[in-house]
Amino acid sequence: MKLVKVYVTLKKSVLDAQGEAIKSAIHSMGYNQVSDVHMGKYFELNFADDYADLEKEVDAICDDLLANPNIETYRYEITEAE
Amino acid sequence: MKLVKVYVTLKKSVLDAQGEAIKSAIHSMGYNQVSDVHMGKYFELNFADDYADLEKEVDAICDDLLANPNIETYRYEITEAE
Amino acid sequence: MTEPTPKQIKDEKLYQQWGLTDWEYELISAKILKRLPNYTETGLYSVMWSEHCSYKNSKKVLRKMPNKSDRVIAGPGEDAGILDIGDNQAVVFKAESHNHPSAVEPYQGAATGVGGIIRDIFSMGAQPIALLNSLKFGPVNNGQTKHLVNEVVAGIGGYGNCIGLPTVGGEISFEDCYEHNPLVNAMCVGLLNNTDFKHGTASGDKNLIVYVGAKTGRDGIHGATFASDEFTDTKNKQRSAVQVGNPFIEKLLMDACVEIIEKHSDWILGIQDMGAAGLVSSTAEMASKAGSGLILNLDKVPQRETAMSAYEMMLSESQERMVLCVKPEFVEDVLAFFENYELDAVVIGQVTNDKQYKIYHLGELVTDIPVDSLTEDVPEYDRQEIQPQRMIDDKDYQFVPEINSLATTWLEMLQRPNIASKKHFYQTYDSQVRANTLVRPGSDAGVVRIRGTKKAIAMTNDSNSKYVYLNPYVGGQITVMEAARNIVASGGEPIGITDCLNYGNPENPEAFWELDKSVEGIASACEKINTPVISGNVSLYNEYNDVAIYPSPMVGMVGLISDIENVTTSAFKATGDLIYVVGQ
Amino acid sequence: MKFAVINFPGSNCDMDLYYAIRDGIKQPVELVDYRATSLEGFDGVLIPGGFSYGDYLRSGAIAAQAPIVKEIIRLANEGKLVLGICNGFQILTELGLLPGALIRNEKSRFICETVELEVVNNETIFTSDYQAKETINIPVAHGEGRYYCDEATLKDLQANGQIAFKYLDNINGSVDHIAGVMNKQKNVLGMMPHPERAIEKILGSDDGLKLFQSIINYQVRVNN
Ligand SMILES: Nc1ncnc2c1ncn2[C@@H]1O[C@H](COP(=O)(O)OP(=O)(O)O)[C@@H](O)[C@H]1O
Repeated sequence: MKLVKVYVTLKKSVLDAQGEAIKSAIHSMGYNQVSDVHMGKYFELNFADDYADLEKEVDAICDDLLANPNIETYRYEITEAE
Repeated sequence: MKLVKVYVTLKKSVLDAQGEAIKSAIHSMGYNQVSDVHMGKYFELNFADDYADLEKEVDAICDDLLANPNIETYRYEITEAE
Repeated sequence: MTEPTPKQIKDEKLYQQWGLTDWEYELISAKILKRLPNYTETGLYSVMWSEHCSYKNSKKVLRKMPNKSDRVIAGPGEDAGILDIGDNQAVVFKAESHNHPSAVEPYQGAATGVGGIIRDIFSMGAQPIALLNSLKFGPVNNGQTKHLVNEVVAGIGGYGNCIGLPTVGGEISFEDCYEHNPLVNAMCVGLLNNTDFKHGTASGDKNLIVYVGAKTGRDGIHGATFASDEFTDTKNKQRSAVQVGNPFIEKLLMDACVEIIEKHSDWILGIQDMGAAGLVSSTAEMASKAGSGLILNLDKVPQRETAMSAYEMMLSESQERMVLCVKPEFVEDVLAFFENYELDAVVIGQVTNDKQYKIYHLGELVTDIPVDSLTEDVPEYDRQEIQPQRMIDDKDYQFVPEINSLATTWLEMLQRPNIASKKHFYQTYDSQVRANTLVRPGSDAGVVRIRGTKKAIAMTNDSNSKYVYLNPYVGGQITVMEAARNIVASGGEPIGITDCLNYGNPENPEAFWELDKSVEGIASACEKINTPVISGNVSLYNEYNDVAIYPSPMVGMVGLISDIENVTTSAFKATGDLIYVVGQ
Repeated sequence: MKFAVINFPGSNCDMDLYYAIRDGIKQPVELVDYRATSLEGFDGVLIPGGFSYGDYLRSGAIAAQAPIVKEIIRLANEGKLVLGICNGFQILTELGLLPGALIRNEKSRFICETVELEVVNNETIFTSDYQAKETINIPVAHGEGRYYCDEATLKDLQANGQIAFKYLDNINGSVDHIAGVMNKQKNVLGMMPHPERAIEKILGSDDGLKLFQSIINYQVRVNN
């Protein structure tokens, strides 16, 4: 079994309203050393079987569903599931 | 500068409504090898300065703000910011 | 993990942790069962005999409220009450508190409170048409309060907006006594077109019990007992009972249930939601009401987690689940119907005629008890009551406001959090979805028209616990009358109320006196204006470190507007219009 | 004209849109399930607001995988009318039938309010009954309604007259105040505000009715 971890983040050019809101919350908690906050999504996908084209498949799932290419980018890691 | 990457996921016993919905969407796209999907949050925090108690600070920010201890757990990595 | 044996439960008094008293345990083992209950059975009794499920402390008081009028089709005792509004239509409504879950986990607590009250309405076969809520928090300038308010409001909006029901009214107030014990009360109003449907029973030998909706997990186990318990600093451990809501599934469940009752009421004999104390409370109540028995097979229950025990499955408060009682000849139709909505639906049991409640798990009979012992045999308590000392001490005190400049006082009053506009919050609720809302939040009552008729329904949530604290009887009357004024000022005729009775520990005689007297006040006002109390909810034990909240009854009133031409709003309309003061 | 209102799991403004067509402009209309595979016989497709699939993942993203979308795309490419409101707009951008994306409101909160819109282009099938630059009152109710597109796309939208409506007061932080955009051919419109909630005075405004009337009247005008 493979565990694929996918990270989706907003493109730099898109204002990250949630990240901004979190940043000001962190500042109001007194942690002023935090200069920048970005919020993204994190997915864990379990693939039942190992097979040749796993990367192609993961790319397709990310492109078609998990990330919106107009506003987001993604990266992923393929690991062994425990 | 440090870049802290925080991963927040639902506790195993908590219903992951989003993960369920995404899993069925992935299946309906024809990728039936995906046996399990979980959705979490991913944060990138830039810390302006390096200092002794970074971990303590990150823990506090996660406990009080980024993760909801009733339903979520978190982990993080501290890396050098580019 | 092996479960404690019946003997261990007795010897180590384990039942006490679940809220059963020695006397109650004795009653169950010596009188009812004539044997020691096992682990699962003890769990069932402990939730079903909790205040939340049984009203054992408040029943006597609740009987004082009027529940009859020409319009009443169903009153207290059902998932929600029903009032006839003519033309073969009826309104169905109820309010429910979710105070403890919201204190623990404000977003999900509030969200699941909304989800729960919506299920109470559609399980009556009614189409939910609007939501309201009443919220009370600690002092506004407190970081913890801000967090609670934001999360609770987000949870209410998150659920209501997603499921697509307009939130048309409510109230938010701030008072020190709610700092550790916020109140979150939600109300739902529905419309019924098929007034003869018998809901909520499981009758007839061999009829089948069908489970529909989300899978069962370990969420919220013992939520009902927990809601009947006080908070203290040291009980943090207990705070793990968190359920999360899934409004998307509830939307499907709502549409499916409304449709099946409207189009196929011949297929089903009863339907009930799984709320507090989940599977046990819904199935035991359905069987007991019908005078039947029941066999359940837990291996059939859709499960989200592995290795759940019978105890966990029976007590789970996983959200978005319903139980139906179905005629065997239609069971395939029913299962196919829900499958088309992409909802899990399975047969989990059968009605019997021996009045026993039998549960099988992994091939073993894990529960075999008289079904009525869970519902009918719960002891009723007659609590001691005495007038609070503060009222005796302050008997002659008359508050006289000191006003030097009317303008200054007026401006200061407008700045008070309890008086200032709550638009910042309520504009995060979709108040117009379904395109029937005639009056949105910001006026006196919310008004929703009944499409295709000239009629509309006015609705409001009101409470003023300060008045009730000062004088429970008069405060109770004032609460009803404030609601009535809101309805009348919107063009409606008050036709009935629901309530949430939020109080402290009933074992404290002063708190009980407050409950009793304020209910008498509510009852007397309801009798005067002919608004029966057709549903409601009791939340006791709202205390933190032995300090109780103000006695806080919340009244949810519904009014009928016979012609939408008569809808009025509170805003001034035009320059030059005259302003009148009416009344004393 | 015969309209289809697409019903996705979690759509919740489907009936509102249905009534707007049936009672507002008195045209034939049917609800069509997301699993249907044909939109044969329909002249226009309406995608309602709501929270399809709970808006889990991203609003509109999962709905964009449903069986019916192939047909929606086919009709759009054939030049038939496609209108997406609120969640429907989000679905249309996810499908790529409209440029850009809708993301969380600038202030992050859900907003339910009646807002003023400017009719930017009144020469389209969706807007021809409005005056140029007319100000109209239409309710909004969304948490993820901030229209985003890159600068090059924005230039195109402006140059081609693809912007249908703008907010007078930019409530959600949309690029260039955009409340509704069309495709190049102007047969596909997506908008966050809800015209179907503004078709009767008694509901607060009937300014949305003209949008639906435009569709009918435009057809008549073109045919004459
Ligand atoms: N939590 C809430 N949810 C929805 N509407 C609310 C809420 N709080 C206040 N409102 C609305 O704000 C308006 C004023 O509320 P309130 O100050 O309690 O008025 P009143 O004292 O006239 O009952 C009412 O229309 C009410 O419905």
